[in-house]
Amino acid sequence: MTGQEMAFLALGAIAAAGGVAVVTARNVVHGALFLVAVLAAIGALFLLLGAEFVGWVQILIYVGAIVVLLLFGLMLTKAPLGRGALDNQQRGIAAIVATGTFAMLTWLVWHAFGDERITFVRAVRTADIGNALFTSYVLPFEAVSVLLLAALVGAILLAKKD
Amino acid sequence: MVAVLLAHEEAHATAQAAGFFAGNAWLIPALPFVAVGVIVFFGKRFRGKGAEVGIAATSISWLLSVIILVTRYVGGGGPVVLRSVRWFPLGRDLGLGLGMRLDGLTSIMFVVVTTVSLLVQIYSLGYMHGDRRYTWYYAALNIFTGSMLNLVIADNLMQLLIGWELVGICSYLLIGHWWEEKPNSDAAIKAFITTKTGDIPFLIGVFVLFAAARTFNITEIIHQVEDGNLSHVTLTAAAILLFGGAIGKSAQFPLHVWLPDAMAGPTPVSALIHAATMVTAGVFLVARLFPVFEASPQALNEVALIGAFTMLLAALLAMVQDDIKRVLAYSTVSQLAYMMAALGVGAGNAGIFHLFTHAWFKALLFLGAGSVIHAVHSNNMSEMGGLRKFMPHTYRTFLIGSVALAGIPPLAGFWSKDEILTEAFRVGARTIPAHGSPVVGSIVYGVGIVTAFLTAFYMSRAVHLTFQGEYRGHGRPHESPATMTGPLWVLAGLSLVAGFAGFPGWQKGFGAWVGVGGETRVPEAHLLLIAVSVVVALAGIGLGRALYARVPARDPLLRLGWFHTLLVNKYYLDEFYMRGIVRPIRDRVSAAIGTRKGGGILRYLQSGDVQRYAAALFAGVAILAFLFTKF
Amino acid sequence: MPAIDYHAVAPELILSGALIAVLCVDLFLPEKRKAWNSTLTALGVLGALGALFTLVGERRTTFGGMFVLDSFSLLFKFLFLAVAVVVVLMSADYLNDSLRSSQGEFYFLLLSSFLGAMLMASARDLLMLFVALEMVSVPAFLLAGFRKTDPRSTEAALKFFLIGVLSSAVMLFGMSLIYGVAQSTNLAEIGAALKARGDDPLVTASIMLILAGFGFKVSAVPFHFWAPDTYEGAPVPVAAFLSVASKAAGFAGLLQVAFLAFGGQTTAWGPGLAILSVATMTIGNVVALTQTNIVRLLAYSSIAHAGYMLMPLGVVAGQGAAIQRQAFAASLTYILVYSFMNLGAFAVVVAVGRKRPWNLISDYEGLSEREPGLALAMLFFLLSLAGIPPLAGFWAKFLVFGAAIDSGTAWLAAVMVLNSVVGLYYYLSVGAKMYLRPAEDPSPIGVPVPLVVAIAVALIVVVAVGVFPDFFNHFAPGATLIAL
Amino acid sequence: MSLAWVLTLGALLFSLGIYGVLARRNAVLVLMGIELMLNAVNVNLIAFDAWIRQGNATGQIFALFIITVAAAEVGVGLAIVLLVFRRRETINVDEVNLLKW
Repeated sequence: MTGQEMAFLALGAIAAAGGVAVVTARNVVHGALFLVAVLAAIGALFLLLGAEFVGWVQILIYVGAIVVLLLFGLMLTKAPLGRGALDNQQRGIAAIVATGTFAMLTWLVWHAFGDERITFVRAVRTADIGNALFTSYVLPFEAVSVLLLAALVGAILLAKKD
Repeated sequence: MVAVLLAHEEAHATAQAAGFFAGNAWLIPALPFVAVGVIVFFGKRFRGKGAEVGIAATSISWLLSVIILVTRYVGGGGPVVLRSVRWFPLGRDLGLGLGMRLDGLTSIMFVVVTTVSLLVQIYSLGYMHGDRRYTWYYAALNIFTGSMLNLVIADNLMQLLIGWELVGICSYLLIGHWWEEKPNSDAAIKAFITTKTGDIPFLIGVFVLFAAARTFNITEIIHQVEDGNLSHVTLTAAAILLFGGAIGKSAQFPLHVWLPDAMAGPTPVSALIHAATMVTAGVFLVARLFPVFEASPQALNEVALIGAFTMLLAALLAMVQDDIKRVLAYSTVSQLAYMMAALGVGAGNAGIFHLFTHAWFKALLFLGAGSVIHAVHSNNMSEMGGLRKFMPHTYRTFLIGSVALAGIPPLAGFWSKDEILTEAFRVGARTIPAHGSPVVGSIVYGVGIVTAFLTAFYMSRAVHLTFQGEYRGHGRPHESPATMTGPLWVLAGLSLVAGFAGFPGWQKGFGAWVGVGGETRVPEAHLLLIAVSVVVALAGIGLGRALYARVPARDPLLRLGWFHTLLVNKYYLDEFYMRGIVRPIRDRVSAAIGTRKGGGILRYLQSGDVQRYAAALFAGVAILAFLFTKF
Repeated sequence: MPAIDYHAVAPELILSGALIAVLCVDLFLPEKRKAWNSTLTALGVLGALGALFTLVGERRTTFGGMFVLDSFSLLFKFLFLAVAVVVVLMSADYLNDSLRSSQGEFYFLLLSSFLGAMLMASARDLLMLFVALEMVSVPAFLLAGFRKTDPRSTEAALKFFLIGVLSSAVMLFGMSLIYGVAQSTNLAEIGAALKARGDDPLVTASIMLILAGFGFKVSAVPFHFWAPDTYEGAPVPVAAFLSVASKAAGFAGLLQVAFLAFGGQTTAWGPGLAILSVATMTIGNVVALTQTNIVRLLAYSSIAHAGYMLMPLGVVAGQGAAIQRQAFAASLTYILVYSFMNLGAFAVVVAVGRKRPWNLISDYEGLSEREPGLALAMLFFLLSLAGIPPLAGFWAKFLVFGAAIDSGTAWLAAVMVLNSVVGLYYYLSVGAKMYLRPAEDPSPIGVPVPLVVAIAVALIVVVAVGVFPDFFNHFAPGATLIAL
Repeated sequence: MSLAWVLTLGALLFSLGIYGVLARRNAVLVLMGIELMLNAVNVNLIAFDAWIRQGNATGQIFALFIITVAAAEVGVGLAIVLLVFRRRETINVDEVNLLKW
């Protein structure tokens, strides 16, 4: 087992355990904090897989912005505590669906990619990403900028009191 | 639009040879539609509020129809004129066209439709005078006329279907013309639902034929049937399914229940749509596709038996009605059943001949009834009586219509009814080869005779209750204006003479003009059968006179006891449909899918709970996965 | 670095310019002049339309194959811009009440969504498709909740948002797997890679996940549950937008993905889509029968119509090029025709809603007396939706029917015919209410000019296409993505 | 390193996200579930990208776009949730059901 594999296992374990904790936590704030752990582990995993820029963006945007937003949301809406208050009636169905999905997807990916290995991992330079983003991907980039603007304007409009 | 269509025309060779009028027969259905446009947009600016536009257009159509009939078909027929423009080509072999198929059947129907429509429009000048939706009424009448003519001229089933649906829509609109009163709009909705029930098998039948023949073109379908390209099973299925539509439109058992209620519409509308034209569309359909039916003895027998059953059933109901329009409505159901039965025993020409004569005297009777209703402001015969003195023109013409319907020679009804009975008898006696079964022929003859007796009886009853004795209503009735009595006399004249068109033994008579299914059988007289029919009809009239000459305080039919109750309640069919079919289905459907009141699947799924929607989404993905990977 | 073909994206550029302009100009408009926003928006859309006309007949590729302008995308772009004009006309009057002060934002969001739809028609790359899809959806989530004071509107937004985000997550998972299998996000390259790879359960599973995402967008059963709730709660012009432009955008994406990327896998998704389409049309029609709210009725009707549009895709499995092209054209035509008839019906709903904001079907009683023209227009739209000849809806159904017959799946054609009959009942029951029942309040409604124009545009298309169905033959088969 | 292991992690996170979306009644927790699902997609993309070793790093760029769009969605989602809270005093999604049938 290489060092890279060991690191992956550790990060994967954190992400998996954190994921389970997020969806079962009885306290919403704890849930959000577990989410931080998952997102950070995934960010680290990206770094491990050579996606440096994406890894840092993941940590910055998810941990730095999205989770904070979610926490604000929780605070503003006075979320109650306890399983009864946080879970609905179809927990059983949800568990079945989730388990089934996991089993099926796992079988599918092992069936298709069971023998494939990520042999050589070269880090993609941030400059390359930037280059690609502003040449071939400039159209979706601009489109996303409009999308962000729309989300911003709309969100403010809906959320503001009047 | 017409010009554009013509530019793309693929004219058949026959069109050139057909001469101007026959080649341009498409003008006949087109003109009323033009009139509709003018009436809708400019109608209210005319002095006659649009009525004159409709009348003018219909007059031209009528004139063309008569010219075509007289020049081409009276005296032995002419070639079939086919002409079509491609409207919408599609795919490999699908394609739609607007086309015309002008043959004897079409030209007879043209004359019937345009004549009755014209007379009804003239009559309505008086009858509908001052109506709040007068202009709209004329527009609707003209849409109806155009659509009916389009149905008749159609050379392909799609075009026929368009006309079929349009006449249906006009019918509902006109039944509900005075929709401010709820029973009227209920009647319109009932008519819609009932006839649509028949239209579902009809639609499927059209598609079965299409799927088998791979064309909508009627001429080509008939060719394929005659060449034996289509299997017997397909044709039987198609014929029986198509007949479903005919049952709905022509108000045959078990879908006859809408027609009596349709009398909620204005009386001229009843005369036009629910007596002379639209309701005959079912009969026309069977005649138009007669080779399809002929190829399947089972289907023919079904047509004959439904016809025989309906004629008796409806005639019995007509005996006990108090509403004069309902007497006529049930009578119409019964007479349409005669036509169906005739087609069912293979006597297509006789059936269409009866359609032709029936149109005149039944339209006459309806318009006469309308004239009476106009005078006494009631539909009920219990509030009439003695009108003979007040309304001499109406009385005389109504009497002529009644006698014609009862089947007394030499009036129109006698000839056509007798031809049907003679043909049925001969099929029963195996003296002519027939596609259906001889037993069925005998049944049709037997039931036909009984029905003829009943017909004479109820018409005699109606005439006595309405015109004889003392006036029992309110106010002082008066004769209707000339715009109303004029059409009555025209129709009375036609009722007197129309029967001679099919005079037995005349080689070039009606059967030769029309030739349903390409057959031109010359009607034969059978003196014994004629004697039986006449005696039966006279007996019916006599019984009516005996019972109702002096208006009895208590209807003598009450002596029939439970049977009378059964008839008054229309065999409880409406209740049966409501309680046995409509309500259980409606309740079960609404329970199953759930409504705002009940529970059910819908209530569970569309619960408003978004997470249940999400669960359904994943269920959908799972189902897709199952379908896709075919585990 | 590839040069950018600015001409090819000119309509989109004009539209983006317009949306920025609306946002900025709105800041300086006094309360009384807020209506200028709609004029500005309409001008922007018309400008884009003008730019689009200069591109007719062109075939251009730019941004490294990510953006393609061909007859397919042109057709959809014309549709979207035409729909945009009508929606703006519908909104102009609707926004004159409590929403008056936020008109600028409304049009801004509307234009953003339309911009997404425009991009969708040209997107030939999974990444671009995803971004375009989100661009259609995200502003739409916000628009659905635009009536902030109405709890039904906020609920509509919440449901729409949750289901929308969920299905895009599902779709993205499928896209990530496809990326892994095909090693590309370009649709044509994916198509080639998948053809070479052959049958693979992972590929079929990914296709299904992606189709689920589009199933949400076009509101196919069982991804449709959000639609009735959202349409009912959202402002009516937004519901019209969702049921027409958003659905058409979904179909634009679906057609591209299905035929370009998964064209070799028709036997995998064809039968599944056939069953989906049957379920969609049946459930939509049957449930519509029990509705009392006109918008909800139209919502279920639009679900049923999604079924008709999907049906041609269900018959292509294992068929030759000719049938595929025919099916493709049938689906495309149906979308075009449906857009106008449905838009027209919604425009009438907006008009009637001026007096009766609850949009009940019973509000239509006696409409023929109150507003004869409006009632007649509505009757035409309903009859067209029902597929009564000779209106446009009939030909659309006829084409779909023909595709089913020619591909030998007559049972689908039969199911469709039966469904059309069911549809007839509820469409005509509204018609019967308008013409056969007395009005509770006989006073006329008063239809403002923009709405009249909106209704007239839709009506002209519905009637003209009905009378001259040949119109389609000029471009529908030409707009074939599949170079067969 | 085996590709399938990373993909399995993706599948696991995706399934956990589904569970969260279906079983949690608090709207913000539902949003967290969706974030988990989107992250699962990113894990897949980055893993494939590393495995493919193509020059233009399509997978990474795709992941960047997803992160951006996810941020926009969370913003919009929270705005809607706040709006619902203001009208209803609750953000339990199973209690938001005025519209049904």
